[in-house]
Amino acid sequence: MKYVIIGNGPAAVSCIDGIRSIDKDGEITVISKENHPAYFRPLISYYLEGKSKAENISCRPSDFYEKNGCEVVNGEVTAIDKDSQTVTLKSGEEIAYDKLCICTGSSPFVPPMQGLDTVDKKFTFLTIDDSYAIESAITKDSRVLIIGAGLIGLKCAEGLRDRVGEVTVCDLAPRVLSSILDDECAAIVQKHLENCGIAFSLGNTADHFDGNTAHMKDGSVIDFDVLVLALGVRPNIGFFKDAGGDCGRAIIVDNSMQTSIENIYAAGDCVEQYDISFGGKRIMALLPNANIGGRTAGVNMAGGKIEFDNAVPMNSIGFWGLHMMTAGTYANDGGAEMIEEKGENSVKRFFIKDNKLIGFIIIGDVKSAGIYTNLVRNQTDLTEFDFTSLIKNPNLLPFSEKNRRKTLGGVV
Amino acid sequence: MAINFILPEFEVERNDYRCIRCRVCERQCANHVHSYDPDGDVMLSDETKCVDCQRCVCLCPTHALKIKKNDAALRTNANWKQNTILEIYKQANTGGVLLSSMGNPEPFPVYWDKILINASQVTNPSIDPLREPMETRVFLGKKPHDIERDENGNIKTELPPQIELELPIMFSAMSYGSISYNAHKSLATAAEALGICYNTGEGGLHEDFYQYGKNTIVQVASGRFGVYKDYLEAGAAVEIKMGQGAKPGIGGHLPGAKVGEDISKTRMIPEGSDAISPAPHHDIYSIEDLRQLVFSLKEATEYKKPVIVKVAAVHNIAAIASGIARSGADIIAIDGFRGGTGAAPTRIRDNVGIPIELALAAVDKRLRDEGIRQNVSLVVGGSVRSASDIVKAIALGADACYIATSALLALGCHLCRTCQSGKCNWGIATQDPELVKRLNPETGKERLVNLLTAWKHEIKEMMGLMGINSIEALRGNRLMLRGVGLNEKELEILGISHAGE
Amino acid sequence: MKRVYVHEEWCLGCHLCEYNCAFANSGIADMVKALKNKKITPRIHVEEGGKIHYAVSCRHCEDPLCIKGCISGALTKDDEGVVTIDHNKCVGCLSCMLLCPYGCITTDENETVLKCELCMKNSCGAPACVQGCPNRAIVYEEVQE
Amino acid sequence: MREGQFRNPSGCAIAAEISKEGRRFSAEKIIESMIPMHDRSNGLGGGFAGYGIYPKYKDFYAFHLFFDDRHIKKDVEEYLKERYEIVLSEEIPTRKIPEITDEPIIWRYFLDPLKSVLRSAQLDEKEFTARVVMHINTHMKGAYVFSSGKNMGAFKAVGFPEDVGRFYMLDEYKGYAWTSHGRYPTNTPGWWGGSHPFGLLDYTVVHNGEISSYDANRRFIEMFGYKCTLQTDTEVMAYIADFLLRRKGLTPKEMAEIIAAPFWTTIAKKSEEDEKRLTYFRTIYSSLLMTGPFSIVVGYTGGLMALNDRLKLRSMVAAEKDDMVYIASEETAIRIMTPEVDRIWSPAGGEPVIVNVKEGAY
Repeated sequence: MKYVIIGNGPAAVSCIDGIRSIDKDGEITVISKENHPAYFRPLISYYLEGKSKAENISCRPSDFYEKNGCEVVNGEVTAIDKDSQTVTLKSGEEIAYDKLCICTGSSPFVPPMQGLDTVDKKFTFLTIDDSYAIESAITKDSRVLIIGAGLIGLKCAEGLRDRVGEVTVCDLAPRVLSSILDDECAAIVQKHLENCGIAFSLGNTADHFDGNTAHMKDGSVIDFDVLVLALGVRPNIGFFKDAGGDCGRAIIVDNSMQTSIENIYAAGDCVEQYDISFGGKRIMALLPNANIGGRTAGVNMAGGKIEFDNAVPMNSIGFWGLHMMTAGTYANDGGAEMIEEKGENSVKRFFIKDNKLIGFIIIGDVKSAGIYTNLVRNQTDLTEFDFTSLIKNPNLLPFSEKNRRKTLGGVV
Repeated sequence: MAINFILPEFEVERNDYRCIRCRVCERQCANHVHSYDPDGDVMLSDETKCVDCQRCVCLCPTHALKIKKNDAALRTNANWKQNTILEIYKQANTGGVLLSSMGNPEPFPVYWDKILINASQVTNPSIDPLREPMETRVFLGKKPHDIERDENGNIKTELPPQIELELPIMFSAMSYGSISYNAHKSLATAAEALGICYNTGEGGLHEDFYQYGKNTIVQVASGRFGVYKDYLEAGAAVEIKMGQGAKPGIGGHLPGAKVGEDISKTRMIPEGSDAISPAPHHDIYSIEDLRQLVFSLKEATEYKKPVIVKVAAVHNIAAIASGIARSGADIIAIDGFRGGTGAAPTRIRDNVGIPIELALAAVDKRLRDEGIRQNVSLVVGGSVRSASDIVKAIALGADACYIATSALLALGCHLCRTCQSGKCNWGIATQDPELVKRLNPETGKERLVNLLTAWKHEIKEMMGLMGINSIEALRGNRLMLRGVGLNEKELEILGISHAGE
Repeated sequence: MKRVYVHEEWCLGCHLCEYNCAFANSGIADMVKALKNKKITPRIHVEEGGKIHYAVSCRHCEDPLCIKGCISGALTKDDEGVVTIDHNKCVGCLSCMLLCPYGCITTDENETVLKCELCMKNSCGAPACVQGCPNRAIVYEEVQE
Repeated sequence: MREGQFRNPSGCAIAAEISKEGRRFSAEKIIESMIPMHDRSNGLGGGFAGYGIYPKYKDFYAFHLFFDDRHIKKDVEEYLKERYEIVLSEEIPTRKIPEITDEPIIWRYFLDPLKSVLRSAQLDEKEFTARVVMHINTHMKGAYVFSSGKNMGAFKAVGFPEDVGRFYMLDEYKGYAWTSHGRYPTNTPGWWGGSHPFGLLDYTVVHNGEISSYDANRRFIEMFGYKCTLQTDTEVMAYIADFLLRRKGLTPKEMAEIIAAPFWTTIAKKSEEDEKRLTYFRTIYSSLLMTGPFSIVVGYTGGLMALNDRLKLRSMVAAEKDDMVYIASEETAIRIMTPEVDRIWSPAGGEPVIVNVKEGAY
């Protein structure tokens, strides 16, 4: 059996784990665009911040590929021939597969912006190489302008704050983390970040650039030394689409991580998969899902039969001590009821639909939030216990003694 | 509230440096002695409630606690001792009979401690129990007098019913009610593991414990609680309780508050009703009535179970025992005046009955003099505290010993002697579910098994040093004993010589 | 593998496990010195309500979600099956806390992520909560799945 | 002090010889056999029992008595006369030798119980005679019956056994079985009555050892009318032999199963029938189990049984040569009695060696 994995991130290495849990001998080829062993992408901001060391960011020990008998080929796939079951690299090399897994992740999205070419030090922020590049561009007095107040932009801001003179974040949206938070929650986060020394220019973005000056939509001007473009990402799915594979905004997979093309699987940030909290397919570009999805794909490729049938989006981020966690579907629409619990600098919002917790946002008091996540993932029937008693203080009390006997007194 | 005159008996000494405010003491004290004051970040103590059960002391992780006898003292008076005065205050406060529990704590002589054991030297080798077999198995029950042979000349081997014990120790009667479910379970499972018996007391047998039947002695007492056919048939033997060492001549009383659902079912009385055991059995007013009950029980159990008659050691115990030995009973259990109880009037506990050592010696001698020692086995209890007490009891003539206080101590009892309050912090003498759970029967069983395993080792060591390798060769072997500091009369009653003789 | 199991039936709610845990992981030889006047952040905690008490600590799951969600590779399962945390790698994102279905992961006052590692990394050698439990409500043993 | 006033444990030498054919032979060899075991005794007691030695008077109880003085002798004779026809009354012949001194009055009587007395006592003659012996030994100070069976006799004295044998001129008696004993009491007084063999009726015991179960055994056996006046192990063993063999009708093998009962672990491995019997014995006669070291020879009319304690804490050797069986504490003693043997072995602890004379030959 010849396995080919395109991409070399967490989904890819989990896929290798999955294959090897069943097939110890099959040939595995990993085609990697980046010239690094798989690393934890979210650590790139912590690298800047100094919390993570370059040698500590790998997903697996250095002998992982060798031990698992994987050949790593550096290159970029440009095409798949589903009939001959080969992939073609940019170099022209062709690699045949019996089973293929696409773990190509995503790439930064940079819209056309006037004068961007006049900016000397401009970076995207998605790879460790981006971090290295930014690191070599900054000084302790640099003024950094980050365009995009989403997750990537803000983590970049956190990573850079203590290494540069000033950090300003702008976004067209009127609030930070607009895709995750509503106004109220965003305000809490924004206030905290401002207290921590980040400047914001929201509802506003660069209209055009002139060297190291950004001319903003509202007419104001921001001078900077380093520009970081954190406007979002797009999944790397072109070659798959070209081969005729089913895609929405990303590669569509079923619960076994199988794509619409036979013998082709996909996992990680480049897939769209069924979100049980939402009740539809969507991109859930999150590490746990990449790990579980990659492994699921690997096992199934090697002839096993498992499903990843409880995917939900979830996120835990923190900025200088303020943590926020989200899981499931938490837009207050689609008929979900919201229960809110507010404390000093903390908000908890729970979204309940059909007697199920479909999602939550917590800012501040994130202790034991996994208990909520579990309810979302398991679609637990809330009529079976007293959910309200969990709102302030998540614990296992409202569950039956029998249940606890199983979880605390047995192997789980 | 009027002044009650009562000095707190104990003092909580808290080493404030060591105290880390973990509040374990507070959580573990059912008497609410300890509390935490968040304002001052201090632990407080209300010593008037302290019974010196030592629970807090044992659980304090930094050993910050000591419970001491309160040294606040009334003026010394050899006649009017402080306790005597305090008891008067208590009675003046309440108008009630003073209640207490566990055994007689007064300084009467403990004969066990005045008896010493012999050892082999030169003329007779001692036996090393680690190298040689050392047998502790005993059979309790009537032993036939005559050998009979069948037509082929083979010995007929049918025996009257016997209790077979792997060591000559049984857990004596403690009812479910006076002690907790978990304490009972600990005793039952330990008895099973040890190959001995425990005793239901007069509280009936909880349905969960029928499975330990072959290690259970079921008691029939004056209240007849929980007695019915299945109960009688469940046990290895049936015990008629005529009396109890801690309170000879009086009955028992389990307050309705302790009669919860389970106890009500087990005792077969309505929930919440007081369980009152009358002072006498109302169908036994003489020895011939006892004989009737013995045979009623034998009839009910088809002569398959030995019947034990348990009596308190009282002044004419030898004559009483002789009567019982002729009543059809298979085993006589004698309970000495130091025997424990879950609740007894203090005056009775402390002033009625006689020491078990003397009672045993007198009974064994009397039954031998009358040639009826084989009619019955003798089991003695009432403060048998150690392996050496057991060895001495066997050598004086007992077939086996009943232990209860020692067993409770193994379970965690600290002899605070306030069982009657029902707030046993060790989960033993209580029915409060929150307190009951403090005794994990797994631990309880293990500790009991450990205790008796240790005693078994010690008994074997002592047997070995006497050159005896089977416990029956020790029974009644009074030559192995010598008295120290005993007068002629005491030696005569004990049937032993003085040390040096 | 041997794990810590909790038997609610026998938990007295005394909280000694929490103190023993905090002490065991303090690196200080004397309990008083280690815990006096400190807010403890034990890796095991007692949950209680009314007459129910039980302790909760890392289950060392067969297939631990916390490890799947760990963005830094700090959480791993060792050869014995113990889920351990490498503080050199942990960046404090708390994804593990978001994922742990039992609420077993906590942080100390410095936001260091703490979890039960069965006292394998401290001087106890065997779980201190188990050793100190007065009623065998917490046991350390091998249970067949 | 005398035996009976204190507990008297002792070590010793024993020997026995028996002809399975019932041939009668003199005590010469057995007397000699005690010489190499001299150091097992200390001169404080020795004795012999011979079976088949009074063929002429074999239907009468042969009472051997020690008397301290003439007065008590008279009293005892009065007492006996009321209960028996005294067929013969004579001094037991002795040799004067320097090794044996301070002898009491040593007398023997051949007795036939008076039928009228037996009838009114409602006892068989053996039980009646046992009670008479018990009465004299318990209540008649200064008199001591040391042999009371038919066609057998015990002979004992203070001294080394080889000297005792010569003293009683046993080389001139002939019996089909002999047992002998040399005594090493660890308490000093030597009283003639305290020497071995010890017997009641025709049961005699010679014993080497010290039983740790003594008081348990004594207090049990005393429930049945025996009085252990001497406080020696041998006395209690003799009474137990009488109790089990005569009164309970057990066989010597069954007696061994009681006094040297197998361990429970051994019993558990036996056949069901044996297990039941052994369990039964250990249950009802648990107080007759003897612990502590012993090797004994129990003599009785028509046979003997040698037995070690169940741990075999004392030496004992057995041998066969033609129709003869020999028992002794040491092989050297056997080699004196018979230099050649067909078979010689060391019986295991608790395993009795039972030798019965051919039926009709005694």
